[in-house]
Amino acid sequence: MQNFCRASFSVALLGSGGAGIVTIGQLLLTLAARRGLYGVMSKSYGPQIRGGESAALLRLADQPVFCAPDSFDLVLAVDWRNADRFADEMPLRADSLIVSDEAGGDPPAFTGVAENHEVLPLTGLAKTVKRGRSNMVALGWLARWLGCEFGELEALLGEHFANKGEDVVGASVETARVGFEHFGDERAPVDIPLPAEAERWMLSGNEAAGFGALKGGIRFVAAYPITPASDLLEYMAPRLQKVGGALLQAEDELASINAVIGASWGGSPSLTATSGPGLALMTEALGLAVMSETPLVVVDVQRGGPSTGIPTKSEQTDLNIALHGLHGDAPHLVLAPLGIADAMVTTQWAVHLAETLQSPALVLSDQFLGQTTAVIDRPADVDFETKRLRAELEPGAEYQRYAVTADGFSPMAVPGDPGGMHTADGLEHQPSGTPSSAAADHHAQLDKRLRKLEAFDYGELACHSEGSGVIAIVCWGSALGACHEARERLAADGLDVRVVAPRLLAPLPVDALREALDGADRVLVVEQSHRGQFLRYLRSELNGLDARLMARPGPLPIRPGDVIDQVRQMEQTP
Amino acid sequence: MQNFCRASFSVALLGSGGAGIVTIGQLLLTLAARRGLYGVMSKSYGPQIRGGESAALLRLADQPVFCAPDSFDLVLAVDWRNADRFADEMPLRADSLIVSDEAGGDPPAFTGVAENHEVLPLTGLAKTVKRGRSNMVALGWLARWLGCEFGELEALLGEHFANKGEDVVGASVETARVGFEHFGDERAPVDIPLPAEAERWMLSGNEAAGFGALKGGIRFVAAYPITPASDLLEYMAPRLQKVGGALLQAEDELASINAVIGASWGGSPSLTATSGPGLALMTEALGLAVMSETPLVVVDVQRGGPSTGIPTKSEQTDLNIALHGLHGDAPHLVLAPLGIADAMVTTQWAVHLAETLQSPALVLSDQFLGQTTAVIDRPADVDFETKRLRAELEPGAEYQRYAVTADGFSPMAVPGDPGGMHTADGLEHQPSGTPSSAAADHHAQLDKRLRKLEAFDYGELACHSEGSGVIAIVCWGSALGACHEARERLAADGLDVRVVAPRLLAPLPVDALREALDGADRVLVVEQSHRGQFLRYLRSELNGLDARLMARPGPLPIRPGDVIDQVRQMEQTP
Amino acid sequence: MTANPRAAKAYKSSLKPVWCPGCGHFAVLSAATKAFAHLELEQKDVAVVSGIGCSSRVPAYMSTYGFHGIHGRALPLATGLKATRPELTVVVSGGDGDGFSIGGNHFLHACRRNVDLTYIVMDNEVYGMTKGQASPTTAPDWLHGKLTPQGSGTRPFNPAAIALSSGASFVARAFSGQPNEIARILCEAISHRGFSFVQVLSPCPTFCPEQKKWKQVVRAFDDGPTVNVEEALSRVYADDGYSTGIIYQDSHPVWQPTLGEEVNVRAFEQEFAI
Amino acid sequence: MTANPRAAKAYKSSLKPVWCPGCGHFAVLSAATKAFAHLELEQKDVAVVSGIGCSSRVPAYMSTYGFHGIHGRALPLATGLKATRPELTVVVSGGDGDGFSIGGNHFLHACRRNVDLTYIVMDNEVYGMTKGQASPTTAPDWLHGKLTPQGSGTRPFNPAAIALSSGASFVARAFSGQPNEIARILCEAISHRGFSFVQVLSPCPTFCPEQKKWKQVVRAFDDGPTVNVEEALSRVYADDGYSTGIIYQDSHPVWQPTLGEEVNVRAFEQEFAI
Ligand SMILES: Cc1ncc(C[n+]2csc(CCOP(=O)(O)OP(=O)(O)O)c2C)c(N)n1
Ligand SMILES: Cc1ncc(C[n+]2csc(CCOP(=O)(O)OP(=O)(O)O)c2C)c(N)n1
Ligand code: SF4
Ligand code: SF4
Ligand SMILES: [Mg+2]
Ligand SMILES: [Mg+2]
Repeated sequence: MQNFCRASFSVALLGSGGAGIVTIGQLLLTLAARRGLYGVMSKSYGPQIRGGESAALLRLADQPVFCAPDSFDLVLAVDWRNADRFADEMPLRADSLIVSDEAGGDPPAFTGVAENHEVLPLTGLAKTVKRGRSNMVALGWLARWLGCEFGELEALLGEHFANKGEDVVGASVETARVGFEHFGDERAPVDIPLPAEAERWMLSGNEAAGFGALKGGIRFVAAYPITPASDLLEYMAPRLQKVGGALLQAEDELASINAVIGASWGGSPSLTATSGPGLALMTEALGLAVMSETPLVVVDVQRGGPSTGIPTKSEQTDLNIALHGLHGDAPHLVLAPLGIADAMVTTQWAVHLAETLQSPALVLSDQFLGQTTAVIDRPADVDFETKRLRAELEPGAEYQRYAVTADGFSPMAVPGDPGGMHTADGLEHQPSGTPSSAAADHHAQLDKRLRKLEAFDYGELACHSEGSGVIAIVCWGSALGACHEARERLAADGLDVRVVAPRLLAPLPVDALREALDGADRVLVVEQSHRGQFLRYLRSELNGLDARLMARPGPLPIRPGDVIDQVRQMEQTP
Repeated sequence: MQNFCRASFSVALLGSGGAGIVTIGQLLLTLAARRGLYGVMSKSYGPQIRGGESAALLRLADQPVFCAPDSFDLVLAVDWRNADRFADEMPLRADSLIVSDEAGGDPPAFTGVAENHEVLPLTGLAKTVKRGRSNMVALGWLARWLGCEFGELEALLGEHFANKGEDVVGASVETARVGFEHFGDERAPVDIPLPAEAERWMLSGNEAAGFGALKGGIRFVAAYPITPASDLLEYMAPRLQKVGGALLQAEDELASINAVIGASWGGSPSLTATSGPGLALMTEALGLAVMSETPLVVVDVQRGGPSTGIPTKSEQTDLNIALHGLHGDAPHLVLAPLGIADAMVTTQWAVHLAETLQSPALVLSDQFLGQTTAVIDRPADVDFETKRLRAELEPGAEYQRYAVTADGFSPMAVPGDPGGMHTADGLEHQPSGTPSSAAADHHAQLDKRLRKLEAFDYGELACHSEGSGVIAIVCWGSALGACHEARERLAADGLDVRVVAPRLLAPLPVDALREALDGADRVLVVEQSHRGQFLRYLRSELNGLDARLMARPGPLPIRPGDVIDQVRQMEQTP
Repeated sequence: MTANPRAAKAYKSSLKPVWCPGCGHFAVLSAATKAFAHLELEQKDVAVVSGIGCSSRVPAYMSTYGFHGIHGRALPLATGLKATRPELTVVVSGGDGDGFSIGGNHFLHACRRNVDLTYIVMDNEVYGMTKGQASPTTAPDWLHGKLTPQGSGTRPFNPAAIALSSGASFVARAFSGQPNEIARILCEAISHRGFSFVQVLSPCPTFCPEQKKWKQVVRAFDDGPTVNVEEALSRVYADDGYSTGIIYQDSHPVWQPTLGEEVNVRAFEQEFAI
Repeated sequence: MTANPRAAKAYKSSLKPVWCPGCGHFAVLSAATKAFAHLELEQKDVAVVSGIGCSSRVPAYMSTYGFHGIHGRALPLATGLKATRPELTVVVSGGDGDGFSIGGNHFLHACRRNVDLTYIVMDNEVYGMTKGQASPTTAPDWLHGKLTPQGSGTRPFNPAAIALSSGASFVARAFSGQPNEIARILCEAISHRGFSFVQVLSPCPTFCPEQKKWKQVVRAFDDGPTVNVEEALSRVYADDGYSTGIIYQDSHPVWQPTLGEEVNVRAFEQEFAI
């Protein structure tokens, strides 16, 4: 993970139904990326299915950024209708700049904190162009603010609207030009140092996970749509087809997970993606995968819970069900990507581990990771050389699907293999697969299923750790974004702390964690939950862990400033 | 819980398909109970659906007993076919007595430990009576061994076979008499002191739970059959009808749990019963019950896991899923009966808590508790005065289903109540029930849902504790049977230990536990699992708990002698 | 069908629907309120139960009791409610995804069980809420399904045929472009003793703009309800799915437990005596 | 149907079934092995997939590949397998509880999707494995159901009618008292391209001793398979449920993804370039 930028600018764009806010947010991010900047953009919507108010929340920086900012530098509203619902999502400072359209109504109370208000004639200027729209005026203005040449914007608009025809391109370019020029020459553009040129990618965590899955070798997906996992599936559907795989839209999650088991047993690395409610429906079959030792990957893009909860917002509260949601003693793999880019390698690794360990692997992403778009450095190309341990079948020899071995791995035969015939079973069984209720068989198989997971060497990826110092922050998944940034900023202010985040949550890399925490005398656990699911899990595996808990349930993101505040308080009370 | 008996006798009866082993086990237990003895009987079967080998495992005592014995005093086989499969279930001593039928084949190797073997002409004697069966010969012999008068047995047979007609009664009585007389006068009957007379009941844990549920006020059950919960449902089905309730056999567990939510929301205390695989299918809807604050009870009669596992055997491994199997932050109630008789009061209490706290309550029974028949003292009559907090609706006032209150309880209106109209919702909501994704609403409701459970005073029942001393045994559910007996036996040998077992598992009565453990310097956690689900849970809530783990997965029961061994080892290593 | 519009309005809550402009579900909501008004039901005695989906948002838009449950499970929830509170009017609302995809099993068994519920499925042949995937009623060659870029390739689910073959006692189809007809059918459905299934063709202009054409193709069935299942199935098979009206109605035994208390719970104690 | 008995036996494993003496499932197992032998399938190329129930124990009694999954989910498991391994012969075996109660939704959607599977349901109108509760096909007035002491009061599920109305492309019924006929039908079913559904009346003497009478009432349908759904439904409705034979067979589009690799995964990297 790279160093934290010192220069970041955060922009919130607002508008109601059909104002095209997300479009200009996306274009602005691309423009910034083409200038060489890094950035993230997340979206927020009102409750309307379509046509309600929306917000694009951008953060641009000279170094990679992975979390929401402490506050926004600029809020620009094409109109302010229902904008107060976004108040919590865009904290402001006295020196934040609020930009309104003269025809867009009055800014809501929450913008009162900011002292700089400016009114632009967005609608008026848009009317000067045929088919002109005020969002394009705003985009032009923002492009200039960003320090762009108009040609950069023109080229981008040309590409973006290419399939809508020349007229649309023309109107967009002209309207943007009006906005660009309105910015004027007196005012200086924002000052972000441009980083060195390097290959950049722009993608969401859902795309990163989808691509990582394909790279890992996933060739079959069965799934049922659910927010916020659907776009991961939508990314995969056409692409799977192109690489010789297939996606089955199943009738429900019970069907998807069982279809995945069937396909995997047939030899194809297989995956499903879902969110909390869907995961809840899958736990019975996950137990079957544990018992039958069938590899598979489930990406759970977490959202606000419990129950239907808050489907469009992020939370880290499926940790409990992912770790413990199976009945019986059912050890399995749980992983969590540590950021948007990291979703790629973590998902790819999950496929590798699932296939190698003949185990279901759950990948805990979340709505923030999944649906935020980030500009990142082109990631290194990783190849785990994933290969399932297939049985070497000798003619005449009796094949034992669940042979009890020293490392716990039983070579797997798949249908079609001569001499590998067996019945995979969810009943407890003898090594041959024959059902058994004998204590000796149950114990031998329980031991073996646990051993293969616990004795395996997971290597470096299992636990991320950065920094040094006597204060340690322990977190997981998307919370690393804010913790990483907090560490960078604290270090810049002269306080060194460490940040530790296991990428592998089960089996928990206890030794790596202890090592990473060795010498730390104060520990802060940071997680986006209500009562501290992660802290409790850490305690259960690292008994006696003495830690302070910063648990914030969703829907608001954890901001680096909050983490810094906690650390500063800990500094006071040794 | 009463003192442990010093005199107990354990008898295993064996026979293959149609030998009527369970029948004579049941009759022998009844006979013993009528003599004033206490006892338990569990059954064990081979894999055949019907007609395979079976065993009846009885333990008779002068004081209440709640667990399997360390070893058996007498094994009587009507025939030995496939009897070796029961070897693990009937540990023997050198002085155990093995009784075979002269026509029943040779005793299997595992009986070799015992030095006393006796062969009876069971089949031969049976043939002397028309329609005589060898199991009845054995029963007669056993009745005399127990010290009964023949009249007692004759009366019992008359009652038991009454509906099969006089011929059957006559044949049974005559065959039993032949066995009774064959016992002879030289040999002395077994010597168990007869306890004082008192009203006794005989029932299984499933019956006890079913009756407790009815007493608690359950009037609607929706369920899907599953071993070993079906007999709880079968107990309730006809009886619900008689008390003005109903049982719906649903198409699956998804339907049963949702039907229960609907009925409860309509005002009827409602329940379902299932086992691991079914519970896994219910977790999504349990989250709905948490979010919509709908009371309900789920009795999970645990069996061997994971997956289909070992359906007919006991294990305590659904603790994880019961505590943590819901997605999101979803606090709810989890209880566990501490014995067969206790299943009655615990289930009744669960209904009370669910109704009072507007929460789902999971009751973790298990196959041993559920399907073992026990002779107990007639339990005290408990009445919790269960009453849901119903809204007092004032005309004109706006009703808020999820009003945020100091104690977390929001008075509940049910359909039909004038002025109480609202929409119960699985989406996060405002106090009115209107869906909301605002942080303030989410936090207020999360706090409230947690507060109502955590601030409630659960009283004495929450945590059972007995004994004193510096060594403490902590256990839960059916494991208490063996731990209690271990404590009694250790005390008799001069070593005082304490036994602590929370009846309420979530929210865990942390204060009561700490108090119960105060002054204990060594702790042994005993549970029927593979890796220590309970220990890990204790650590997560009682951080720093320093305990030794005795985790034994099913299918074999935890025996008091094993617990004693562990304690003795701890005694050596302070 | 007469219903005082003011009376109908009283069944609406003050909440603004989240639906897109032009969504067919608006008309279904209004029609339901009209039916309630026509039948003069008391708000307090009506419960509207739903799952998840745009169409499942109906309960909160009503001033009756409501339960917005989880995806696909509205029917069993309503079954538990009605079984224990037979005096209530229980209406279930949902979509084609909720009812025929994830909820398909409950649909089958609700038809068989014939509990006295009214089930309105707003069928737009798409998952609206999750932004446009194919549903069981989607045409196999619809290329806009986000998870089925080449079409689902799967025969559409025929709701009326499946209801009939599962033993439903009341099967009807309506169109959201004809709210009065929906209201009329709903009055019949609610008055019917047993499980009444009303499929309402309810366009999703956002994800299926082509459904705007429905108003040109929808027409009434030639004949009124039949009591003959085979006859009803013939009509359904002869039809292209766009004819409306009550297709089948007959009286089947209703699953409704009698809830009278015969004995006190204590009576069971004696069973445990030895 | 010709099948060398020795050849058929080779498809049996050495495991002794847990079934009760007289259970109908024995004959179904034997018939399936005969069909495999007749079709000269290689053991290694056959996978038998099941859920949970007495009838779902079949896979382990075969010398082919097998997957004994969880209750009600055999069809989706088999669907995933066949979708990715189209060259295998995939047979699904289960019971009326497994397939029509908990698994009802998958049954509906498997019929629609028409994946090339053969689904054998051993229908004994009871949950045998859990010791005698009513199943969806149980008569409403059967008083021996352990959870329905007064009868289920619910219309029986009509498997053939539901398969037909869900769009199944092959629907047949057989009787375990006529193993050769089962084997013949299974040969047709396995050879049929698409989803073939074979309901086998398979008595449970333990919990439904009255089913011993089935052998007196079972007879063949008068006519052979039709390609007309309405016609097939008429036959099913005219029947008492005890006629056997292939009721319907037609060719419907099969859901089977083409699994050819067009591009390397790396090709997608460029999409992320800015
Ligand atoms: C268990 C579960 N799986 C998936 C979802 C996501 N989901 C919400 S609504 C919906 C489909 C809605 O379609 P439909 O019922 O047709 O209603 P419409 O929005 O079209 O009116 C889905 C798949 C969910 N909420 N829960
Ligand atoms: C999720 C789940 N619920 C319930 C069960 C219990 N169960 C096992 S088999 C069975 C019914 C079997 O009936 P059927 O499919 O008709 O097969 P049969 O035994 O009659 O051949 C049930 C309910 C289970 N194993 N899993
Ligand atoms: S997405 Fe479709 S179904 Fe949903 S509200 Fe919009 S138009 Fe209606
Ligand atoms: S219980 Fe019935 S179905 Fe099961 S094996 Fe016995 S006879 Fe067959
Ligand atoms: Mg829809
Ligand atoms: Mg059956």
